[in-house]
Amino acid sequence: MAWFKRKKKGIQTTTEEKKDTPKGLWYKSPTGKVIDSEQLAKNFYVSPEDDYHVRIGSKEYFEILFDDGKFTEIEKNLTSKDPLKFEDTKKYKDRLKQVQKKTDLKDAIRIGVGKSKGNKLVVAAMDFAFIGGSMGSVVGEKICRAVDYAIKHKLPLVIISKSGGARMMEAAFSLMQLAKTSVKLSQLSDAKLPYISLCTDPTTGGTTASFAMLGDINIAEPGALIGFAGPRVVKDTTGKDLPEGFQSAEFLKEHGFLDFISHRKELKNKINQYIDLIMNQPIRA
Amino acid sequence: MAWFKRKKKGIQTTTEEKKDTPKGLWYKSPTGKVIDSEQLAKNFYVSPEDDYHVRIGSKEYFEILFDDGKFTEIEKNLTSKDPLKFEDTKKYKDRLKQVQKKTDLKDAIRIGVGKSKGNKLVVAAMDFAFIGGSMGSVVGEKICRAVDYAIKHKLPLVIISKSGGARMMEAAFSLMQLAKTSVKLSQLSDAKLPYISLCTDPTTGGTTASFAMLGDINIAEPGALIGFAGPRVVKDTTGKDLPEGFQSAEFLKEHGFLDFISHRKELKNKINQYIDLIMNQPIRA
Amino acid sequence: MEYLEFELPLKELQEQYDKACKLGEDSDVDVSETCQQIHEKIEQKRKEIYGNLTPWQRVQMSRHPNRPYTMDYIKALCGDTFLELHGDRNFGDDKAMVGGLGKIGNQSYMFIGQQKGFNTKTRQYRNFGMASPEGYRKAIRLMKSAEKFGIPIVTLIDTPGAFPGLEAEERGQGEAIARNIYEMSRVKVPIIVMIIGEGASGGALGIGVGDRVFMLENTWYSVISPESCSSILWRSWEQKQIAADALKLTAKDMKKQKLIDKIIKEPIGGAHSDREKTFDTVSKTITKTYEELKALSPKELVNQRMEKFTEMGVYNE
Amino acid sequence: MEYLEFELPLKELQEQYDKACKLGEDSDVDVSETCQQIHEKIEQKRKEIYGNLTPWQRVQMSRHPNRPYTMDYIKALCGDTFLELHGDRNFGDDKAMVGGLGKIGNQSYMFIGQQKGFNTKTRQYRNFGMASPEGYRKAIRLMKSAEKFGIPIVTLIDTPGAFPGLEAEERGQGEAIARNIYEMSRVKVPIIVMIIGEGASGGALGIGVGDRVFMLENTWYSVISPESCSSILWRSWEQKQIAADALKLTAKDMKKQKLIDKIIKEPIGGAHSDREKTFDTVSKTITKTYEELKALSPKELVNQRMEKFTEMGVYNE
Ligand SMILES: [Zn+2]
Ligand SMILES: [Zn+2]
Repeated sequence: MAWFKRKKKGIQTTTEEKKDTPKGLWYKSPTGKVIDSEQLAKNFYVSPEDDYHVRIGSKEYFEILFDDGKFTEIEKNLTSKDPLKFEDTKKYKDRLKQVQKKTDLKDAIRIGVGKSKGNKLVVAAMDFAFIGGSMGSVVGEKICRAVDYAIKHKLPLVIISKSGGARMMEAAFSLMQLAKTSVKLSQLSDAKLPYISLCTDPTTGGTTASFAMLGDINIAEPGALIGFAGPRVVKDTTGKDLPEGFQSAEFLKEHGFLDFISHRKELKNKINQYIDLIMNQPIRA
Repeated sequence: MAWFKRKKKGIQTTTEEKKDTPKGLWYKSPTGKVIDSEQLAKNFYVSPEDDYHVRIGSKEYFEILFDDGKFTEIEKNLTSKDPLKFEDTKKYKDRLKQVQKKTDLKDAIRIGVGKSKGNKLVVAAMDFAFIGGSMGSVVGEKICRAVDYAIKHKLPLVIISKSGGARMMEAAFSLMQLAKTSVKLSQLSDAKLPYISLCTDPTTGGTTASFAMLGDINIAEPGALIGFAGPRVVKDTTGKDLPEGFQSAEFLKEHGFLDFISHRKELKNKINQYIDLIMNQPIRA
Repeated sequence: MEYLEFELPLKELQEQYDKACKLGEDSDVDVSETCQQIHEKIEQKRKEIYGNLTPWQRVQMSRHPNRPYTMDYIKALCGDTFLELHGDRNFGDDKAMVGGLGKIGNQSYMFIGQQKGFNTKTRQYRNFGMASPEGYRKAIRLMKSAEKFGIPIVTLIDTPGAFPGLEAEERGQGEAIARNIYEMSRVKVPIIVMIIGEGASGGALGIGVGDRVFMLENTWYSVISPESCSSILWRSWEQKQIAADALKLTAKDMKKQKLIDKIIKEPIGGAHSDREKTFDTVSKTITKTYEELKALSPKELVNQRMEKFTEMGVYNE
Repeated sequence: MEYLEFELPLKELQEQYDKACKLGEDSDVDVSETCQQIHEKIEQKRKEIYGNLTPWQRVQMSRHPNRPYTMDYIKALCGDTFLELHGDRNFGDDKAMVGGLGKIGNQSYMFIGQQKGFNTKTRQYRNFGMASPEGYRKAIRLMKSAEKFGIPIVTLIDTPGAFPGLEAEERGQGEAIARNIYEMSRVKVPIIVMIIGEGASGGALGIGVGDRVFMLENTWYSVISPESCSSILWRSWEQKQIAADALKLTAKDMKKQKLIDKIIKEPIGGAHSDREKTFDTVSKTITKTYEELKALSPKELVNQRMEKFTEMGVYNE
């Protein structure tokens, strides 16, 4: 349950520390072409040349899933405490402040409520930019509240996972969020409301051992890394090179853990199609 | 779902067509020693030399499981009809008559009700001697009635499988017994009464695809052959020699399908221990 | 169009017909009467052949290479509304067993069925419609998901049997089928079962426990294939026709034995000779059946299903 | 008896003591006073050492090679009544996760826990107490069986983590743990959880969702081991002691954070220094806890369990 870095054929980063994260997104395609954020945005943040799904954050997913990009963010003021006075190379308190400033995010998840194809939907989307999308108390609590909101308003829930795993600076608190979120999903299930888990690149560690694998359907974006133990750890354990495509979305589907893989431009369609089917309501065009 | 023959290191047969089957049981051990039925009976029909569990029938299992060998046989008059007027190398009608005469059995299963360690127990035990322990309408119906009896009298149920699979001469009727028996076991389960499935040599075909694998615990005798497709068929499909011990009880346990394997002399103890534990009653000595 | 052996007279007539037509086109000979005559002959021959199919011929029809397969039905019934769902959440995604959600009209159904391939490559990919334990586990996972949301289930059976391979045995082929049969008996939503091709043994029944079980006219359903039955009982594959007779495996026989509920008529020449008509009949049957079943409470539904299967069997007392 | 580094002063004293005793036996020198003095020194040293264990030392204690493991507890608690049950009915029987039914007094419990080995061979056989997906699936199968018959569940946690191997990932390690956590949250019988050694991460929590969670005094429970934490945050294994401090992973810390319910005292010198006493305490704790929990209706039980885990976490609003 740890963060990891992974070599990508392309690079994806913020060109500078602007507050407006997506503005800084760019992608260098295999042929060396640099595709900037505007071009990317028009193409659902997918490289038009090689279909590479650039890592994006909650802002972009909300834009993609909600009609005209309109939504209301709920529970937006929750922020992390430092219950353990944790300090590694930096104090956790300071780390939080810096990341908040850099990303203009409060923590690693945001909850949007808005219309998707005309019907209301709750979407909880993680931000990898915030300490590797690590799951601390705030992520857990916000998912709980997203579930409560969905139950109260009888709405389907989508959780978009993008996480390196646990927030180590919250130690056991972080661990217990696995139980906390699973308990709440069990309540959502009792309310017979559909829960769609979308695994994006990367979905590893604690998220995979809780909400990311507990969807009525689990779906993923092409090429996303999905696993419990990070590839480096597995490689060390195994003592051999990992097979090509190990822990990719395609691998997970082949091994029975994903209902389907959706291209990002089809995401809104597919999610709503599933909702219409499973809730037995007419399919929205 | 077919019968098959399997090479055994020992031979096990009836020396002649006596009505009293067990009398004719004998076993030739690997060193060539012939152990006769009386010796075998004293040793739970297990070869004292190599622990080989000789194939036995309902009569011997009742003797082993019921106190002082005392029990009441219920539903004993059910016999097979010939709804399809089936005829292969022989008419099914004639085959039935001949087997009945030879084995002094009415069909391939008998139901005993009696005390085991002082408490009442329902035991349905199959007889391989009756057309390979094949499952026709009578086997299905008798299992249903055993379940009904267990529910009515709030008793645990043990089914001892020993079968080559379907009774081909009853074709689809035979197939539907898989559904019929499973439906009834589902009712037993709703009544919260324990069901112990004991797989003995051999348990293959339809039994494995129904009641033999549906126990609250599935247990087996050492070395028993257990599988859905018979080894010959699997070998043909696979095109290679089967691994040593393939489809043995030990193999099944290793692959997660058996709770434990019990030596025949421990069978009565183990079954009753499980019953006492799962029904939360004091363990009987 | 491919022809089975007993269909060859039709092939011949068809060729005559085609030739006559061609002649008419290429010359100014008036062939209309000849064509008309041949056409009538064809019609008559079709009635003759398809009106008197032997059980073994039905078996052959059920395996006809042009026959529609599970996905053909689903796509025809649901069009773009179908959303395929994969995986058993456990071990793998079995290509021989497909499933997903789709609409007929405004009603959602969970469709599940064995899938065969239509050429060498896809036949291998689909493992010839022989499902492995993960296929049965995918099937029951989807059924339970449907149950949770009150969506009725339709299963489409077309299999020469469950896969009898080494890995399938290792992973518990028997257990997987047993578990499915057991769980299907208590699922609280309507289950409509359609035998659309081959219905072989436990591999078929593993998705076959339903409130209504239908067989298309040219399908078979039994405990074993005629070939295997022949090889076991007569120790030769040659007696498959006799075995097919003896097993009473046709839709008509199965209905007579009260082991299925109803036969679905196929167009003359079989399901593939007029696919649209076949799909339409199946679609209407599903809709009509669901209308009947949805009137029942979950408890009534399950009780009736249980009772139906409990009554199967014939014996002397 | 093996000694940890910080226990070495005890080893020295013990050796002195043994020598003195031997001297007394071998000659007619009266060593009783010397022995008495050394004995007192030992007692004092023990209090000194064990009364002030650092978090890292607790971690070491939790891994002490003489420490009792899951099966030691089960056998001590249940004696001959224990009946081990195997398999996930799916893929395999994981040796790193054991389970079965046993009695304490006249009450049956379903025991489940990770099992470590006590020598090279058994350590490998038990995969060092690192369970695979089939271990978690076995665990939840046994829990559901217990639930069906109203038998309370006791889990014993002692794992350096879930197995991070290739096959475990292939078969869905994450899914298996997630499913367990999810299902345990709604099981309708009491679940009593005991951390008896190491409680590492999701591998521990995968059998750790209970109505009462106890930690033995010299155990640890956190999201990561101090070593791995050190290697990730400080990019070196050297900071494990600092990491152990920072993670607040001791029983005392965990109690303070309200992430566990209670600490179970160990004998001075640790659980292994007086096994009988340890087993007795654990046995009484289980019995007493079950007496409390059985008063609750299944609904109250599940609601309280859910509420308890839902309240975990600290944040600003
Ligand atoms: Zn194997
Ligand atoms: Zn693989």
